[in-house]
Amino acid sequence: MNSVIHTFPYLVAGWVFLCGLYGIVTSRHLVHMVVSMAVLQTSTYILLLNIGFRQSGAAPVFADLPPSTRIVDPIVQALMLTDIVVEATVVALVLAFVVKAHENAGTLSPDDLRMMRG
Amino acid sequence: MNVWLLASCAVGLCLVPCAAMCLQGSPERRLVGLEMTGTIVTLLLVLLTMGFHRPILMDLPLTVAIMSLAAGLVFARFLEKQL
Amino acid sequence: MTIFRMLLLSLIGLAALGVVRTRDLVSQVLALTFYGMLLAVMFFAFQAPDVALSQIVIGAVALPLMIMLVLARMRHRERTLAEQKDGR
Amino acid sequence: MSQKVRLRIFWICAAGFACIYFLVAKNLPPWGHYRGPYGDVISSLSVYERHATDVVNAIDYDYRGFDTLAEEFILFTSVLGVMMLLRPPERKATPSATAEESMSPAVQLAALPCFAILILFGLYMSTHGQLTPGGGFQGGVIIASAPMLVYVAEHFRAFKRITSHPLVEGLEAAGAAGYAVIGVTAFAAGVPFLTNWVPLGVTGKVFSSGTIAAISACVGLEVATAFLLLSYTYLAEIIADAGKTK
Repeated sequence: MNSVIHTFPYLVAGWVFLCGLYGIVTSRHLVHMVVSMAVLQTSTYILLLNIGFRQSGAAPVFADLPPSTRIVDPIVQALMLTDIVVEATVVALVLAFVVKAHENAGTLSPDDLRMMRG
Repeated sequence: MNVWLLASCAVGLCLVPCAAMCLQGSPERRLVGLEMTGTIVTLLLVLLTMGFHRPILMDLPLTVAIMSLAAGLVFARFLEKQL
Repeated sequence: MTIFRMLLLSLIGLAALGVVRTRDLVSQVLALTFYGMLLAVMFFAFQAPDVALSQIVIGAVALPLMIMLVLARMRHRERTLAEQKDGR
Repeated sequence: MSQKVRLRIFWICAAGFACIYFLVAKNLPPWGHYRGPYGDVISSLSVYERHATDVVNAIDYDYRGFDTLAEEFILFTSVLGVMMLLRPPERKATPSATAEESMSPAVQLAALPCFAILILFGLYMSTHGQLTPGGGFQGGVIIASAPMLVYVAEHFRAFKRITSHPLVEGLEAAGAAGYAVIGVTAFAAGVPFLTNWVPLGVTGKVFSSGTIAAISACVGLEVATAFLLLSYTYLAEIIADAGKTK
Protein backbone atom coordinates (compact mmCIF):
# COMPACT_ATOMS: atom_id res chain seq x y z
CA MET A 1 0.00 0.00 0.00
CA ASN A 2 2.76 2.39 0.95
CA SER A 3 4.75 1.81 -2.22
CA VAL A 4 1.59 2.40 -4.26
CA ILE A 5 1.05 5.76 -2.59
CA HIS A 6 4.69 6.65 -3.16
CA THR A 7 4.43 6.39 -6.94
CA PHE A 8 0.73 6.85 -7.73
CA PRO A 9 0.81 10.70 -8.01
CA TYR A 10 3.65 10.54 -10.53
CA LEU A 11 1.72 7.97 -12.52
CA VAL A 12 -1.29 10.29 -12.63
CA ALA A 13 0.92 12.94 -14.24
CA GLY A 14 2.00 10.42 -16.88
CA TRP A 15 -1.62 9.38 -17.42
CA VAL A 16 -2.73 12.97 -18.00
CA PHE A 17 0.16 13.43 -20.42
CA LEU A 18 -0.94 10.38 -22.40
CA CYS A 19 -4.57 11.58 -22.34
CA GLY A 20 -3.56 14.91 -23.85
CA LEU A 21 -1.45 13.18 -26.45
CA TYR A 22 -4.33 10.85 -27.32
CA GLY A 23 -6.58 13.88 -27.79
CA ILE A 24 -4.07 15.54 -30.10
CA VAL A 25 -3.57 12.40 -32.17
CA THR A 26 -7.27 11.65 -32.64
CA SER A 27 -8.50 15.24 -32.94
CA ARG A 28 -10.54 16.21 -35.97
CA HIS A 29 -10.79 19.90 -35.18
CA LEU A 30 -8.03 22.38 -34.45
CA VAL A 31 -9.79 23.89 -31.43
CA HIS A 32 -10.15 20.40 -29.99
CA MET A 33 -6.43 20.02 -30.54
CA VAL A 34 -5.71 23.25 -28.66
CA VAL A 35 -7.79 22.10 -25.69
CA SER A 36 -5.99 18.76 -25.72
CA MET A 37 -2.73 20.63 -25.72
CA ALA A 38 -3.85 22.56 -22.66
CA VAL A 39 -4.68 19.26 -20.93
CA LEU A 40 -1.29 17.89 -21.94
CA GLN A 41 0.40 20.87 -20.38
CA THR A 42 -1.38 20.36 -17.07
CA SER A 43 0.52 17.09 -16.65
CA THR A 44 3.64 19.12 -15.97
CA TYR A 45 1.89 20.93 -13.12
CA ILE A 46 0.82 17.69 -11.53
CA LEU A 47 4.32 16.23 -11.81
CA LEU A 48 6.07 19.34 -10.46
CA LEU A 49 3.62 19.73 -7.61
CA ASN A 50 3.97 16.12 -6.51
CA ILE A 51 7.75 16.24 -6.67
CA GLY A 52 7.88 19.26 -4.39
CA PHE A 53 5.23 18.04 -1.96
CA ARG A 54 6.07 17.13 1.60
CA GLN A 55 3.95 15.21 4.01
CA SER A 56 2.80 17.52 6.83
CA GLY A 57 4.41 20.54 5.19
CA ALA A 58 2.59 23.87 5.33
CA ALA A 59 1.89 26.22 2.44
CA PRO A 60 4.84 28.58 1.81
CA VAL A 61 3.15 31.72 3.17
CA PHE A 62 4.67 32.98 6.40
CA ALA A 63 2.10 35.66 7.12
CA ASP A 64 0.68 33.66 10.01
CA LEU A 65 3.41 31.10 10.59
CA PRO A 66 6.66 31.20 12.55
CA PRO A 67 9.53 31.31 10.02
CA SER A 68 10.97 27.96 11.07
CA THR A 69 7.92 25.92 10.08
CA ARG A 70 8.43 22.99 7.75
CA ILE A 71 6.93 23.98 4.38
CA VAL A 72 6.53 22.37 0.98
CA ASP A 73 9.03 23.32 -1.69
CA PRO A 74 8.32 26.86 -2.95
CA ILE A 75 10.65 26.68 -5.94
CA VAL A 76 8.60 24.21 -7.93
CA GLN A 77 5.54 26.31 -7.15
CA ALA A 78 7.20 29.39 -8.62
CA LEU A 79 7.98 27.31 -11.71
CA MET A 80 4.34 26.22 -11.96
CA LEU A 81 3.13 29.81 -11.68
CA THR A 82 5.27 30.71 -14.68
CA ASP A 83 4.08 27.61 -16.48
CA ILE A 84 0.40 28.46 -16.04
CA VAL A 85 0.75 31.99 -17.37
CA VAL A 86 2.83 30.84 -20.31
CA GLU A 87 0.20 28.20 -21.07
CA ALA A 88 -2.44 30.91 -21.33
CA THR A 89 -0.34 33.04 -23.66
CA VAL A 90 0.57 30.08 -25.84
CA VAL A 91 -3.09 29.12 -26.12
CA ALA A 92 -3.98 32.71 -27.03
CA LEU A 93 -1.43 32.79 -29.83
CA VAL A 94 -2.34 29.33 -31.14
CA LEU A 95 -6.02 30.29 -31.15
CA ALA A 96 -5.18 33.32 -33.28
CA PHE A 97 -3.53 30.97 -35.77
CA VAL A 98 -6.62 28.77 -35.67
CA VAL A 99 -8.89 31.73 -36.45
CA LYS A 100 -6.61 32.72 -39.31
CA ALA A 101 -6.65 29.16 -40.68
CA HIS A 102 -10.43 29.14 -40.47
CA GLU A 103 -10.68 32.41 -42.37
CA ASN A 104 -8.28 31.37 -45.09
CA ALA A 105 -9.10 27.71 -45.53
CA GLY A 106 -12.72 27.51 -44.40
CA THR A 107 -12.15 24.24 -42.58
CA LEU A 108 -10.54 23.26 -39.32
CA SER A 109 -10.04 19.54 -39.71
CA PRO A 110 -6.30 18.85 -39.66
CA ASP A 111 -6.76 16.24 -42.38
CA ASP A 112 -8.41 18.71 -44.76
CA LEU A 113 -6.07 21.61 -44.21
CA ARG A 114 -4.13 21.43 -47.46
CA MET A 115 -2.03 24.43 -46.60
CA MET A 116 -0.52 22.63 -43.63
CA ARG A 117 1.11 20.11 -45.94
CA GLY A 118 4.66 20.96 -46.88
CA MET B 1 -6.83 15.08 10.79
CA ASN B 2 -9.42 17.29 12.40
CA VAL B 3 -13.13 17.73 11.97
CA TRP B 4 -12.74 20.36 9.24
CA LEU B 5 -10.66 18.02 7.13
CA LEU B 6 -13.15 15.20 7.67
CA ALA B 7 -15.90 17.54 6.50
CA SER B 8 -13.83 18.55 3.49
CA CYS B 9 -13.41 14.88 2.56
CA ALA B 10 -17.20 14.51 2.64
CA VAL B 11 -17.71 17.66 0.56
CA GLY B 12 -14.99 16.50 -1.80
CA LEU B 13 -16.99 13.37 -2.53
CA CYS B 14 -19.74 15.69 -3.84
CA LEU B 15 -17.41 16.53 -6.72
CA VAL B 16 -18.01 13.06 -8.17
CA PRO B 17 -21.63 13.74 -9.24
CA CYS B 18 -20.44 17.11 -10.55
CA ALA B 19 -17.91 15.27 -12.68
CA ALA B 20 -20.70 13.04 -13.95
CA MET B 21 -22.67 16.15 -14.92
CA CYS B 22 -19.77 18.05 -16.45
CA LEU B 23 -18.15 15.28 -18.45
CA GLN B 24 -21.13 14.06 -20.45
CA GLY B 25 -24.33 15.30 -21.95
CA SER B 26 -25.40 18.53 -23.60
CA PRO B 27 -23.70 21.91 -23.02
CA GLU B 28 -26.62 23.20 -20.94
CA ARG B 29 -26.38 20.21 -18.64
CA ARG B 30 -22.66 20.74 -18.29
CA LEU B 31 -23.13 24.39 -17.44
CA VAL B 32 -25.46 23.41 -14.60
CA GLY B 33 -22.83 20.97 -13.36
CA LEU B 34 -20.22 23.69 -13.57
CA GLU B 35 -22.23 26.12 -11.46
CA MET B 36 -22.70 23.41 -8.88
CA THR B 37 -18.95 22.77 -8.97
CA GLY B 38 -18.28 26.45 -8.28
CA THR B 39 -20.42 26.33 -5.16
CA ILE B 40 -18.94 23.08 -3.91
CA VAL B 41 -15.38 24.17 -4.58
CA THR B 42 -15.95 27.38 -2.61
CA LEU B 43 -17.21 25.39 0.35
CA LEU B 44 -14.40 22.86 -0.01
CA LEU B 45 -11.73 25.54 -0.02
CA VAL B 46 -13.21 27.20 3.07
CA LEU B 47 -13.18 23.85 4.89
CA LEU B 48 -9.62 23.10 3.83
CA THR B 49 -8.47 26.56 4.91
CA MET B 50 -9.95 25.98 8.34
CA GLY B 51 -8.57 22.46 8.41
CA PHE B 52 -5.03 23.60 7.71
CA HIS B 53 -5.40 26.35 10.38
CA ARG B 54 -4.41 29.00 7.84
CA PRO B 55 -7.10 31.70 7.83
CA ILE B 56 -4.75 33.82 5.71
CA LEU B 57 -5.59 31.61 2.74
CA MET B 58 -9.25 32.65 2.83
CA ASP B 59 -8.60 34.78 -0.28
CA LEU B 60 -8.93 31.70 -2.42
CA PRO B 61 -12.53 30.74 -1.68
CA LEU B 62 -13.36 34.42 -2.09
CA THR B 63 -11.82 34.40 -5.55
CA VAL B 64 -13.65 31.23 -6.52
CA ALA B 65 -16.95 32.70 -5.34
CA ILE B 66 -16.55 35.92 -7.33
CA MET B 67 -15.01 34.40 -10.41
CA SER B 68 -17.44 31.51 -10.70
CA LEU B 69 -20.37 33.93 -10.61
CA ALA B 70 -18.77 36.08 -13.32
CA ALA B 71 -17.74 33.11 -15.43
CA GLY B 72 -21.20 31.57 -15.10
CA LEU B 73 -22.82 34.76 -16.40
CA VAL B 74 -20.43 34.99 -19.33
CA PHE B 75 -20.80 31.34 -20.27
CA ALA B 76 -24.59 31.53 -20.09
CA ARG B 77 -24.60 34.56 -22.35
CA PHE B 78 -22.37 32.91 -24.90
CA LEU B 79 -24.40 29.71 -24.90
CA GLU B 80 -27.55 31.73 -25.45
CA LYS B 81 -26.47 34.30 -28.02
CA GLN B 82 -23.35 33.34 -29.85
CA LEU B 83 -23.09 29.58 -29.96
CA MET C 1 -5.84 13.36 4.23
CA THR C 2 -3.57 11.23 2.06
CA ILE C 3 -6.56 9.22 0.92
CA PHE C 4 -8.42 12.44 0.08
CA ARG C 5 -5.47 13.59 -2.00
CA MET C 6 -5.28 10.27 -3.82
CA LEU C 7 -9.02 10.41 -4.57
CA LEU C 8 -8.61 13.92 -5.97
CA LEU C 9 -5.78 12.72 -8.18
CA SER C 10 -7.87 9.83 -9.48
CA LEU C 11 -10.74 12.20 -10.21
CA ILE C 12 -8.33 14.41 -12.15
CA GLY C 13 -7.15 11.44 -14.18
CA LEU C 14 -10.77 10.63 -15.02
CA ALA C 15 -11.63 14.23 -15.85
CA ALA C 16 -8.61 14.57 -18.16
CA LEU C 17 -9.81 11.57 -20.14
CA GLY C 18 -13.31 13.01 -20.19
CA VAL C 19 -12.16 16.38 -21.53
CA VAL C 20 -10.11 14.80 -24.27
CA ARG C 21 -12.82 12.37 -25.36
CA THR C 22 -15.49 15.07 -25.71
CA ARG C 23 -15.93 15.90 -29.38
CA ASP C 24 -18.46 18.72 -29.23
CA LEU C 25 -16.42 21.89 -28.83
CA VAL C 26 -18.69 23.91 -26.55
CA SER C 27 -19.14 20.92 -24.27
CA GLN C 28 -15.42 20.44 -24.28
CA VAL C 29 -14.78 24.00 -23.14
CA LEU C 30 -17.15 23.50 -20.22
CA ALA C 31 -15.46 20.21 -19.36
CA LEU C 32 -12.11 21.99 -19.47
CA THR C 33 -13.42 24.56 -17.01
CA PHE C 34 -14.45 21.78 -14.67
CA TYR C 35 -11.05 20.19 -15.05
CA GLY C 36 -9.39 23.52 -14.23
CA MET C 37 -11.52 23.87 -11.12
CA LEU C 38 -10.54 20.37 -10.03
CA LEU C 39 -6.87 21.17 -10.56
CA ALA C 40 -7.25 24.29 -8.42
CA VAL C 41 -8.71 22.23 -5.58
CA MET C 42 -5.85 19.77 -5.94
CA PHE C 43 -3.24 22.52 -5.80
CA PHE C 44 -4.84 23.87 -2.68
CA ALA C 45 -4.99 20.47 -1.03
CA PHE C 46 -1.33 19.98 -1.89
CA GLN C 47 -0.41 23.23 -0.11
CA ALA C 48 0.17 25.42 -3.15
CA PRO C 49 -2.26 28.34 -2.69
CA ASP C 50 -0.47 30.68 -5.09
CA VAL C 51 -0.64 28.19 -7.89
CA ALA C 52 -4.23 27.36 -7.02
CA LEU C 53 -5.14 31.03 -7.33
CA SER C 54 -3.57 31.40 -10.75
CA GLN C 55 -5.16 28.14 -11.81
CA ILE C 56 -8.58 29.47 -10.78
CA VAL C 57 -8.25 32.72 -12.67
CA ILE C 58 -6.47 31.36 -15.73
CA GLY C 59 -7.34 27.69 -16.03
CA ALA C 60 -10.94 27.97 -14.92
CA VAL C 61 -11.89 31.41 -16.31
CA ALA C 62 -9.48 33.05 -18.75
CA LEU C 63 -8.57 30.01 -20.83
CA PRO C 64 -12.14 28.75 -21.42
CA LEU C 65 -13.22 32.33 -22.05
CA MET C 66 -10.64 32.79 -24.80
CA ILE C 67 -11.66 29.52 -26.44
CA MET C 68 -15.32 30.51 -26.13
CA LEU C 69 -14.60 33.87 -27.78
CA VAL C 70 -12.82 32.17 -30.65
CA LEU C 71 -15.68 29.71 -31.11
CA ALA C 72 -18.16 32.60 -31.11
CA ARG C 73 -16.11 34.42 -33.71
CA MET C 74 -15.92 31.39 -35.99
CA ARG C 75 -19.66 30.65 -35.64
CA HIS C 76 -20.38 34.30 -36.38
CA ARG C 77 -18.28 34.22 -39.49
CA GLU C 78 -19.90 31.03 -40.74
CA ARG C 79 -23.32 32.53 -40.11
CA THR C 80 -22.59 35.77 -41.98
CA LEU C 81 -21.10 33.84 -44.89
CA ALA C 82 -24.25 31.70 -45.06
CA GLU C 83 -26.41 34.82 -44.94
CA GLN C 84 -24.46 36.38 -47.78
CA LYS C 85 -24.89 33.23 -49.82
CA ASP C 86 -28.65 33.30 -49.23
CA GLY C 87 -28.82 36.96 -50.11
CA ARG C 88 -27.37 36.46 -53.57
CA MET D 1 -1.46 9.03 -43.09
CA SER D 2 -4.85 7.66 -42.21
CA GLN D 3 -6.48 7.94 -38.82
CA LYS D 4 -6.06 4.24 -38.15
CA VAL D 5 -2.33 4.12 -38.87
CA ARG D 6 -1.79 7.22 -36.78
CA LEU D 7 -3.65 5.73 -33.86
CA ARG D 8 -1.69 2.50 -34.11
CA ILE D 9 1.61 4.38 -34.02
CA PHE D 10 0.30 6.33 -31.04
CA TRP D 11 -0.54 3.16 -29.10
CA ILE D 12 2.93 1.70 -29.71
CA CYS D 13 4.63 4.92 -28.61
CA ALA D 14 2.31 5.29 -25.63
CA ALA D 15 3.12 1.77 -24.46
CA GLY D 16 6.84 2.50 -24.71
CA PHE D 17 6.42 5.80 -22.91
CA ALA D 18 4.34 4.16 -20.17
CA CYS D 19 7.00 1.50 -19.51
CA ILE D 20 9.85 3.99 -19.31
CA TYR D 21 7.80 6.45 -17.29
CA PHE D 22 6.82 3.77 -14.80
CA LEU D 23 10.47 2.92 -14.20
CA VAL D 24 11.31 6.61 -13.77
CA ALA D 25 8.41 7.21 -11.39
CA LYS D 26 9.43 4.26 -9.26
CA ASN D 27 12.88 5.71 -8.81
CA LEU D 28 11.83 9.25 -8.00
CA PRO D 29 12.05 10.19 -4.32
CA PRO D 30 8.96 8.69 -2.63
CA TRP D 31 5.96 11.00 -2.72
CA GLY D 32 5.83 13.35 0.25
CA HIS D 33 9.51 12.97 1.12
CA TYR D 34 11.12 15.59 -1.09
CA ARG D 35 14.66 16.38 0.00
CA GLY D 36 15.61 19.33 -2.23
CA PRO D 37 17.74 21.80 -0.30
CA TYR D 38 17.02 24.99 -2.24
CA GLY D 39 13.43 25.33 -1.07
CA ASP D 40 14.50 25.23 2.57
CA VAL D 41 17.27 27.74 1.98
CA ILE D 42 15.00 30.22 0.25
CA SER D 43 12.14 29.84 2.69
CA SER D 44 14.44 30.49 5.61
CA LEU D 45 15.94 33.51 3.84
CA SER D 46 13.05 35.30 2.21
CA VAL D 47 11.39 36.64 5.34
CA TYR D 48 14.66 37.96 6.78
CA GLU D 49 16.26 39.13 3.56
CA ARG D 50 13.30 40.51 1.64
CA HIS D 51 10.61 41.02 4.31
CA ALA D 52 8.17 39.18 2.03
CA THR D 53 5.92 36.65 3.70
CA ASP D 54 4.81 34.94 0.48
CA VAL D 55 7.86 32.94 -0.52
CA VAL D 56 6.54 32.00 -3.97
CA ASN D 57 6.13 35.63 -4.95
CA ALA D 58 9.49 36.51 -3.45
CA ILE D 59 11.05 33.89 -5.72
CA ASP D 60 9.07 34.98 -8.76
CA TYR D 61 9.60 38.72 -8.53
CA ASP D 62 12.97 38.87 -6.84
CA TYR D 63 15.20 35.82 -6.61
CA ARG D 64 14.17 34.71 -10.09
CA GLY D 65 13.15 38.16 -11.31
CA PHE D 66 15.00 38.02 -14.60
CA ASP D 67 13.08 34.91 -15.61
CA THR D 68 9.79 36.56 -14.82
CA LEU D 69 10.82 39.58 -16.87
CA ALA D 70 11.25 37.27 -19.84
CA GLU D 71 7.93 35.61 -19.06
CA GLU D 72 6.19 38.97 -19.03
CA PHE D 73 7.66 39.74 -22.41
CA ILE D 74 6.40 36.39 -23.69
CA LEU D 75 2.94 37.60 -22.72
CA PHE D 76 3.55 40.99 -24.34
CA THR D 77 4.83 39.45 -27.56
CA SER D 78 2.02 36.96 -27.85
CA VAL D 79 -0.60 39.69 -27.41
CA LEU D 80 1.23 41.64 -30.09
CA GLY D 81 1.14 38.56 -32.32
CA VAL D 82 -2.58 38.02 -31.78
CA MET D 83 -3.33 41.66 -32.54
CA MET D 84 -1.29 41.57 -35.72
CA LEU D 85 -2.83 38.31 -36.91
CA LEU D 86 -6.42 39.31 -36.18
CA ARG D 87 -6.34 42.96 -37.07
CA PRO D 88 -9.93 44.23 -37.02
CA PRO D 89 -11.32 44.66 -40.55
CA GLU D 90 -11.65 48.19 -41.80
CA ARG D 91 -15.40 48.59 -41.84
CA LYS D 92 -17.45 51.68 -41.61
CA ALA D 93 -19.67 50.59 -38.79
CA THR D 94 -22.71 52.75 -38.29
CA PRO D 95 -24.00 51.74 -34.88
CA SER D 96 -27.73 51.85 -34.63
CA ALA D 97 -29.54 51.70 -31.35
CA THR D 98 -31.85 48.93 -32.51
CA ALA D 99 -29.06 46.47 -33.16
CA GLU D 100 -27.90 46.57 -29.59
CA GLU D 101 -29.86 44.49 -27.23
CA SER D 102 -28.91 44.35 -23.59
CA MET D 103 -29.71 41.53 -21.25
CA SER D 104 -32.61 41.48 -18.83
CA PRO D 105 -32.57 43.89 -15.86
CA ALA D 106 -31.97 40.98 -13.51
CA VAL D 107 -28.67 40.13 -15.19
CA GLN D 108 -27.66 43.78 -15.22
CA LEU D 109 -28.44 44.09 -11.55
CA ALA D 110 -26.29 41.06 -10.80
CA ALA D 111 -23.46 42.09 -13.09
CA LEU D 112 -22.89 45.70 -12.12
CA PRO D 113 -22.07 45.18 -8.41
CA CYS D 114 -20.03 42.18 -9.51
CA PHE D 115 -18.10 44.51 -11.84
CA ALA D 116 -17.14 46.82 -8.98
CA ILE D 117 -16.22 43.92 -6.69
CA LEU D 118 -14.06 42.31 -9.38
CA ILE D 119 -12.05 45.47 -9.99
CA LEU D 120 -11.61 46.13 -6.29
CA PHE D 121 -10.62 42.54 -5.63
CA GLY D 122 -8.20 42.54 -8.54
CA LEU D 123 -6.51 45.66 -7.23
CA TYR D 124 -6.27 44.08 -3.80
CA MET D 125 -4.78 40.92 -5.28
CA SER D 126 -2.11 42.66 -7.31
CA THR D 127 -0.99 44.94 -4.50
CA HIS D 128 -0.89 42.35 -1.72
CA GLY D 129 1.13 39.74 -3.58
CA GLN D 130 4.05 39.98 -1.18
CA LEU D 131 1.92 39.19 1.88
CA THR D 132 -0.74 36.65 0.97
CA PRO D 133 -1.24 34.34 -2.01
CA GLY D 134 -1.85 36.44 -5.06
CA GLY D 135 0.21 38.79 -7.10
CA GLY D 136 0.28 40.59 -10.39
CA PHE D 137 -0.70 37.75 -12.67
CA GLN D 138 -3.77 36.71 -10.74
CA GLY D 139 -4.92 40.24 -9.97
CA GLY D 140 -4.50 41.27 -13.58
CA VAL D 141 -6.69 38.50 -14.89
CA ILE D 142 -9.36 39.29 -12.28
CA ILE D 143 -9.41 42.95 -13.33
CA ALA D 144 -9.54 42.01 -17.00
CA SER D 145 -12.56 39.78 -16.48
CA ALA D 146 -14.63 42.73 -15.24
CA PRO D 147 -15.21 44.34 -18.69
CA MET D 148 -16.40 40.96 -19.93
CA LEU D 149 -19.30 41.42 -17.52
CA VAL D 150 -20.04 44.75 -19.17
CA TYR D 151 -20.12 42.94 -22.47
CA VAL D 152 -22.50 40.39 -21.01
CA ALA D 153 -24.89 42.71 -19.25
CA GLU D 154 -24.77 45.83 -21.40
CA HIS D 155 -24.20 46.22 -25.11
CA PHE D 156 -21.26 45.97 -27.43
CA ARG D 157 -20.66 49.67 -27.50
CA ALA D 158 -19.89 49.97 -23.80
CA PHE D 159 -17.46 47.06 -24.05
CA LYS D 160 -15.82 48.56 -27.10
CA ARG D 161 -15.46 51.93 -25.44
CA ILE D 162 -13.60 50.33 -22.54
CA THR D 163 -11.34 47.95 -24.40
CA SER D 164 -10.45 49.74 -27.62
CA HIS D 165 -9.43 52.90 -25.85
CA PRO D 166 -5.94 54.05 -26.85
CA LEU D 167 -5.17 54.26 -23.16
CA VAL D 168 -5.32 50.47 -22.86
CA GLU D 169 -2.49 49.96 -25.32
CA GLY D 170 -0.45 52.67 -23.65
CA LEU D 171 -1.01 51.11 -20.25
CA GLU D 172 0.03 47.72 -21.53
CA ALA D 173 3.28 49.11 -22.83
CA ALA D 174 3.75 51.02 -19.58
CA GLY D 175 3.21 47.85 -17.54
CA ALA D 176 5.70 45.89 -19.61
CA ALA D 177 8.24 48.69 -19.54
CA GLY D 178 7.68 49.37 -15.83
CA TYR D 179 9.19 46.05 -14.83
CA ALA D 180 12.35 46.70 -16.82
CA VAL D 181 12.51 50.30 -15.57
CA ILE D 182 12.30 49.13 -11.95
CA GLY D 183 15.16 46.79 -12.75
CA VAL D 184 17.19 49.62 -14.27
CA THR D 185 16.65 51.96 -11.30
CA ALA D 186 18.91 49.60 -9.36
CA PHE D 187 21.78 51.01 -11.43
CA ALA D 188 21.14 54.42 -9.88
CA ALA D 189 21.79 52.92 -6.47
CA GLY D 190 24.97 51.34 -7.82
CA VAL D 191 23.83 47.71 -7.63
CA PRO D 192 23.22 45.11 -10.40
CA PHE D 193 20.07 44.88 -12.51
CA LEU D 194 16.85 44.00 -10.64
CA THR D 195 18.45 44.18 -7.22
CA ASN D 196 15.99 44.86 -4.44
CA TRP D 197 17.53 48.13 -3.30
CA VAL D 198 14.44 49.99 -2.06
CA PRO D 199 14.05 50.23 1.75
CA LEU D 200 12.29 47.04 2.75
CA GLY D 201 9.80 48.32 5.33
CA VAL D 202 8.13 46.36 8.08
CA THR D 203 7.33 42.70 7.40
CA GLY D 204 3.60 42.19 7.06
CA LYS D 205 2.72 45.72 5.96
CA VAL D 206 1.56 46.58 2.44
CA PHE D 207 4.52 48.87 1.79
CA SER D 208 7.15 46.28 2.51
CA SER D 209 9.54 43.99 0.64
CA GLY D 210 10.86 46.75 -1.63
CA THR D 211 10.66 46.22 -5.36
CA ILE D 212 8.59 43.03 -5.07
CA ALA D 213 5.43 45.03 -4.46
CA ALA D 214 6.19 47.52 -7.23
CA ILE D 215 6.97 44.79 -9.74
CA SER D 216 3.83 42.93 -8.77
CA ALA D 217 1.73 46.02 -9.42
CA CYS D 218 3.40 46.57 -12.80
CA VAL D 219 2.78 42.97 -13.80
CA GLY D 220 -0.83 43.36 -12.72
CA LEU D 221 -1.24 46.36 -15.00
CA GLU D 222 0.38 44.56 -17.89
CA VAL D 223 -1.62 41.35 -17.52
CA ALA D 224 -4.94 43.18 -17.09
CA THR D 225 -4.49 45.28 -20.20
CA ALA D 226 -3.08 42.36 -22.17
CA PHE D 227 -6.17 40.24 -21.51
CA LEU D 228 -8.42 43.21 -22.30
CA LEU D 229 -6.70 43.63 -25.66
CA LEU D 230 -6.93 39.89 -26.30
CA SER D 231 -10.66 39.77 -25.61
CA TYR D 232 -11.28 42.85 -27.73
CA THR D 233 -9.27 41.44 -30.61
CA TYR D 234 -11.15 38.15 -30.55
CA LEU D 235 -14.50 39.93 -30.39
CA ALA D 236 -13.72 42.78 -32.80
CA GLU D 237 -15.39 41.20 -35.80
CA ILE D 238 -18.60 40.39 -33.94
CA ILE D 239 -18.70 43.89 -32.49
CA ALA D 240 -18.13 45.50 -35.89
CA ASP D 241 -20.94 43.47 -37.46
CA ALA D 242 -23.31 44.03 -34.58
CA GLY D 243 -23.19 47.75 -35.22
CA LYS D 244 -23.77 47.28 -38.95
CA THR D 245 -26.50 44.73 -39.49
CA LYS D 246 -30.23 45.08 -38.93
